[in-house]
Amino acid sequence: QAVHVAVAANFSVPLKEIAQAFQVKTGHEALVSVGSTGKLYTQIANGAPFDVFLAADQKRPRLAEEKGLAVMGSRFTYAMGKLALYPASSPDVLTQGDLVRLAVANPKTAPYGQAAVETLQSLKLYVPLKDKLVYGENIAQTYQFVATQNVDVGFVALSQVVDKPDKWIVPAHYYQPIAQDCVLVKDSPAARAFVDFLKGETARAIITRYGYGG
Amino acid sequence: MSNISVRFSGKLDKFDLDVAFDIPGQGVTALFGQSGCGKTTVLRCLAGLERVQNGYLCVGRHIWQDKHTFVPAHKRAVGYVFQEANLFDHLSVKGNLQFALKRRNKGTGANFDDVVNLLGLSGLLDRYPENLSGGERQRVAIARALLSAPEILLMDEPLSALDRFSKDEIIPYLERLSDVLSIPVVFISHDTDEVERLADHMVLMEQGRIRANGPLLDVLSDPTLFIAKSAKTASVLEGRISAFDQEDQLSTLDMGGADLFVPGYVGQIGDVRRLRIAATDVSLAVDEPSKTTILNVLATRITDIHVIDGARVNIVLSIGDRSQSRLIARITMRSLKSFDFQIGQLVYAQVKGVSMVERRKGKRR
Amino acid sequence: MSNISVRFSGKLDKFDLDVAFDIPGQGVTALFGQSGCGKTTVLRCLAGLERVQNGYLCVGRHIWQDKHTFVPAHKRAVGYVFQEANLFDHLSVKGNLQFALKRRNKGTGANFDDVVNLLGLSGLLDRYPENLSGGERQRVAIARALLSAPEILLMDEPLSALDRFSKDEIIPYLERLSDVLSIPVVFISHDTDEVERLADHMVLMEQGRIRANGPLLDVLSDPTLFIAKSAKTASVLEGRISAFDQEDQLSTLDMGGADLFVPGYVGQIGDVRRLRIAATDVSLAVDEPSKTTILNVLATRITDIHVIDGARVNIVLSIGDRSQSRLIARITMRSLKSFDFQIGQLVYAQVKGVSMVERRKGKRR
Amino acid sequence: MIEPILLTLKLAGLTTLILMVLGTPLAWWLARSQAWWKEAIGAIVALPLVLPPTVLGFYLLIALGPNSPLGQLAISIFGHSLPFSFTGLVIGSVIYSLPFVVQPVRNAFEAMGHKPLEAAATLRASPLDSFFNVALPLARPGLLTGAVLGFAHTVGEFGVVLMIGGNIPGKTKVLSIAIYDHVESLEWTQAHILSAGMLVFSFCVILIMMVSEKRMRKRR
Amino acid sequence: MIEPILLTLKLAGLTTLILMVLGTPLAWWLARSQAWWKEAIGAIVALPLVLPPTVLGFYLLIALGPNSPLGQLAISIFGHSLPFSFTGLVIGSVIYSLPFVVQPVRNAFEAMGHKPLEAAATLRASPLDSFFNVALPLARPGLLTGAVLGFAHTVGEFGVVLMIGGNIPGKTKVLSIAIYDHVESLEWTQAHILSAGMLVFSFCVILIMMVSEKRMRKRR
Ligand SMILES: Nc1ncnc2c1ncn2[C@@H]1O[C@H](COP(=O)(O)OP(=O)(O)OP(=O)(O)O)[C@@H](O)[C@H]1O
Ligand SMILES: Nc1ncnc2c1ncn2[C@@H]1O[C@H](COP(=O)(O)OP(=O)(O)OP(=O)(O)O)[C@@H](O)[C@H]1O
Ligand code: MOO
Ligand SMILES: [Mg+2]
Ligand SMILES: [Mg+2]
Repeated sequence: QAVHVAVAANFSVPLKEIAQAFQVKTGHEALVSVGSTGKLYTQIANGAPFDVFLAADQKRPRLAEEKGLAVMGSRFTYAMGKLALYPASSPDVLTQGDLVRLAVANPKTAPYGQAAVETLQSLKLYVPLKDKLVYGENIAQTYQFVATQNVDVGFVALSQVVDKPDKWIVPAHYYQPIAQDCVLVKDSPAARAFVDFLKGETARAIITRYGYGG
Repeated sequence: MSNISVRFSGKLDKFDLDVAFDIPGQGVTALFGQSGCGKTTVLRCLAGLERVQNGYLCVGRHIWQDKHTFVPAHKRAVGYVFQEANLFDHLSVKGNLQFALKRRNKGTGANFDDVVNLLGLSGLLDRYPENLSGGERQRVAIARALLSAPEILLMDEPLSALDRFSKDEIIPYLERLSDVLSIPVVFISHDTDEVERLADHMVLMEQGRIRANGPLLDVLSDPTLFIAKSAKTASVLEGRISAFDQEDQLSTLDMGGADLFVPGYVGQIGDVRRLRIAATDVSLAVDEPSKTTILNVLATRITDIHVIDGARVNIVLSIGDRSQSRLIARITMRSLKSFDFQIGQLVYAQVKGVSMVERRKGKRR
Repeated sequence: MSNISVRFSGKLDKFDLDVAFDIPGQGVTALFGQSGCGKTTVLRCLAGLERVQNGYLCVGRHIWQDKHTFVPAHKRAVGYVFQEANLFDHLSVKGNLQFALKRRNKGTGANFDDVVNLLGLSGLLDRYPENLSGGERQRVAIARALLSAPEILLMDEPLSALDRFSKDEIIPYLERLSDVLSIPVVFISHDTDEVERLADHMVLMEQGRIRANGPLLDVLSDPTLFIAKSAKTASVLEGRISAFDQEDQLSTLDMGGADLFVPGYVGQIGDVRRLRIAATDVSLAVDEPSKTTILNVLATRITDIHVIDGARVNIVLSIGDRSQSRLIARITMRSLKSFDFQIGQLVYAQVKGVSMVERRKGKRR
Repeated sequence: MIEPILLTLKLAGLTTLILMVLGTPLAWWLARSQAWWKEAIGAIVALPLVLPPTVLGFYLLIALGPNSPLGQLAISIFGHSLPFSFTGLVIGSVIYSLPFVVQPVRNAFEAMGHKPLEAAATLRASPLDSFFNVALPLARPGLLTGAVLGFAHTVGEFGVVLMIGGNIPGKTKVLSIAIYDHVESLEWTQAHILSAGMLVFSFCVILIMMVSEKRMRKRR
Repeated sequence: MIEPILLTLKLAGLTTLILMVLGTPLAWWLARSQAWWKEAIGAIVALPLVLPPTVLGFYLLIALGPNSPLGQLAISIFGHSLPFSFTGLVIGSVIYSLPFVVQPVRNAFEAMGHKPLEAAATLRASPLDSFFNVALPLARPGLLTGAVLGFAHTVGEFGVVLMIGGNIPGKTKVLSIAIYDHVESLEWTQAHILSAGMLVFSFCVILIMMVSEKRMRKRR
């Protein structure tokens, strides 16, 4: 039996690994649909055939529960997103005069963007740097801006640069925690099995390895 | 087929059309008139390509248009040759012809090979319209219309892009078509020669109106019309072949009492032929004229005298006992005065240059 | 302007063209030949619209094409009338004419109003090409070419869509143009009448080759060419007006010793006029013929006898002392035998039906 | 990797087919009709273009979702609602790419003029017969352009597909989304390979279409 | 709310203008040239279509980045690299919408045939003169279609813009992105308002263009 999992883009890589492990263990196939949180929520609201929804925030899963789109009480936080500044070894790059552009995710639609703005505010750099910001649609696009060297530096998800040395991991107190919630959309044994697997040791290890907090 | 009744009046854009005429349901009718007088428009109305507010059109037993009816073009069995060939660019010459063949009623219509040969298209069948010369395009258009097995053939200056040699081959074929299959043909032409050779009936237009309508000979020789004044006025007569001299290759035609000699073999004895005699080819003498190379001298009676202008006069003559065989002589005013011709007088008409209006078969009138 | 030298040979698609001819750098040249023989192709090569592998073209002092040169069409000062009018659909009639006006060299070329009036376009100036009749379109095309102030005028069947009345107005204008402005005109026509009236020089084509090339009268009366066999064979002669009879409206022309009478006022005394005499209009007599309505009886000498077929013969005559004034008589084989005409014999030629080839001005030959 | 490719070909092929079947008569009507409101229809056809594809997809999602009247209708016809099904993808793509087909085809019909149709009518071709045997062949360059633009656009179409398709492997995960997925998941090598393959393949398809059209024209 | 609208109009207007200026000669060349490789160019022009816009944007980002040769060139010309600037947006939109302009215009040029140009040449119009005074006016329906498709598509263009524009308010945050933002952040009411406004506005623009074209044709 197949479980259909909708996942926010930032978590797609770890999830694919988890899905494989899940299949090995339970024999259930996990079909993965990637999208932005907002889009996935809209799709669920309009009858998308997803069984499990892994969002990048807490708001959308909660809304889904409230609107009766998901199984009440099935919500839990599966990962804590961490923010990193890349490529940089310290926040000093932000104050250097030759900084031309700084990439963040769109704070309006992406939790990592919100976190990035909060970080800048904590550093009292938001106002001075406001005109240098460019916004990615989501955290993946933000990373692309950096990776293609079109911006000098950007706030990305730690999971994206976990194996890169030249990053500055933003201390957790600079921003509201990025709690990423999961919710069961359709109740089925396989879906429950997947949720249980996600909570289990194997999955936790993978999640941590990708730089998420537990 | 019985008559074709035509009544169209109304405005087409800014052009004001108001015509009403009846033409015979057989034979060839010429639509004649100056550039822009509305000939094409009338032909399009006949074909159902144009719809005029007040129209009535009855072809044979079918009403194609009246207050309540408008038979669409594709349900009228017309063959139409457009003024500018209007071939299908996406089809080869063969494809264009087959387009017509496929849609005609089974078992009717002209033979493909005949038409192709007649119009000299056999070498062109695989060519596409854009690679044809002007005359070639026009010939394909004629062939296409002929192959559609029409019950009435409408042709808009079909021969204007053709040289004389092509014309000489096509005209007799069209005549035969209208004779044998008794399909009425309506065609537009600017060329009086063409009209004289091909038409039985003539409709003369002027600025969207009908100026004259009647049998060809009547209209052509109507002295009140501008055509009669033209240098090309001619009589068209019919005669029966009565003899052929093998040695001199000279045919004799009986014009109803009087004989006319025509060079060459023109047909079997007993056949009826149409002859064209230009008014300027006829000279008159009071006494039997002396011997010249003019073979044809006819005893005639003057039935009418029309003065064209200060210099020229048309004398209308009747030949022998056939009062309907009208011969026109164009003479100078000086001759009229010096001979003092009178209506009723007997005169000798010397006829130089009789030309056969090439017809394979005699025609009913 | 000196001569126009034309040499084109090569394949255009599958059509094999190989022509070489010289034509005068003034006057009107007719390009004549059967449908599909390559007339349009030659004209297009002259205009630079088509480029043939081996070509040489020299117009006056300009080389327009040789091994190394190919002057593009827009740099050749040609006026071109296309076989199918080819107007600009996005411009009104006025716009089409102004397109030509704007691009011509300043201070040259015909007057706008003159041309518009001549071609009867004043009522059509605001119309668009798609709303014009076939003849109207053709007239606009002619006007457009005239207004472009060409140094050579190339016309592809310019008059085929026109009625006689329009032709009668346009032809003299074209003649005057070629006379007064001494612009050479090359035109294609299928119509021998048109050619006779308009052309001074004639190039006869057959299947992509030149069959004959020379002064009009020579080509037309060359008995070895098919034109001479046609029923329309005619002599074209020039004479000087010597008298005009007011009362009978009869003009007398001096043909170089012999007189010819022509009805109507044809011009001032002393002017030179061109006359067309159909071969079928000329009859012969050995003795002076008796009095008939035929006014014109000329003493002539037989210079040649051409048998056309078993029934018909062309007799070539010289009038008076002018050996270059060649008159052709078409008689029957029977007459030839019964009179036993011989070359060198003196005969009386009776000429019925002299028609003026309408020319406003005498022409140099 | 092969699954999205097949799915894409199936989607683009089917969409192009439907686009031609629907778009051509619509273009014909727009070219020929005398109705005063036809230009309004013409403008409406072009409208899907001005919405960002994801937004268009969003509205399609709402319009076709199980709670909408249309969605209810679809459920009674297809047994399931349209979004997140291949059928839904096809519908979305058709709506989004329609103007690319209608406009060029309409232009071709208009450029043709009345004359060939008049000739056909005098040869007794019914309007339908004329449409198929005269108008369509004469409009071939326009039809080809419509097909190329429609096909290419469907292959590259993404926003609408993502929104109403939901990126479901084997069902609605077409090549464009697969590439997008790879790009977003930092699997750039795969993205490069897929993109290059797609470009080469499309280049060949388009080139073959264009050259064969040219040859058909040359053959004359 | 007014800022993205103005920005969108500016972008779409400028892009359409550039598209016409670049696309028309290109279409002309494609229609007239005898070069055997021209169909390859024709196919290349159509290629941007088959890539999902975001992917195209991704590659543009690579191609125009400050370290690429093109990027270096741009820096020496414009003083800054192209991504995240309005200039970059325009360039991306032009590349993405080029086929919608080139194809219809090319068809119009081809449908016109040689004849009007030959007439123009015999009236001493130079090739350039013919192009402007004969070819362009005769190709008007094709030009209009190109302009409408190009304009509408740029207004709705989103993936490329998002990718190389960086969503900078007042600089690259165009209407399509603004609507998308609202949809993603569940601000559906604002999304509805903006979308409806955009549709109505575009409908009017397109309708006016089409009707005025029709009237110009009728006036004859
Ligand atoms: N584009 C072309 N491709 C191939 N053959 C052509 C092309 N145009 C003309 N031809 C052929 O070349 C020959 C000459 O054509 P052209 O148009 O010069 O004839 P024409 O003498 O003007 O005839 P017409 O009096 O019928 O107009 C014809 O046999 C014609 O079929
Ligand atoms: N579509 C149209 N819209 C408006 N007026 C037109 C249209 N077609 C023709 N006309 C006008 O109607 C009149 C008659 O045109 P028609 O084509 O019937 O003339 P025609 O007698 O065939 O002339 P031609 O011998 O020159 O072909 C002309 O004055 C012409 O300008
Ligand atoms: O992980 Mo997100 O919801 O694509 O920014
Ligand atoms: Mg007409
Ligand atoms: Mg020709």
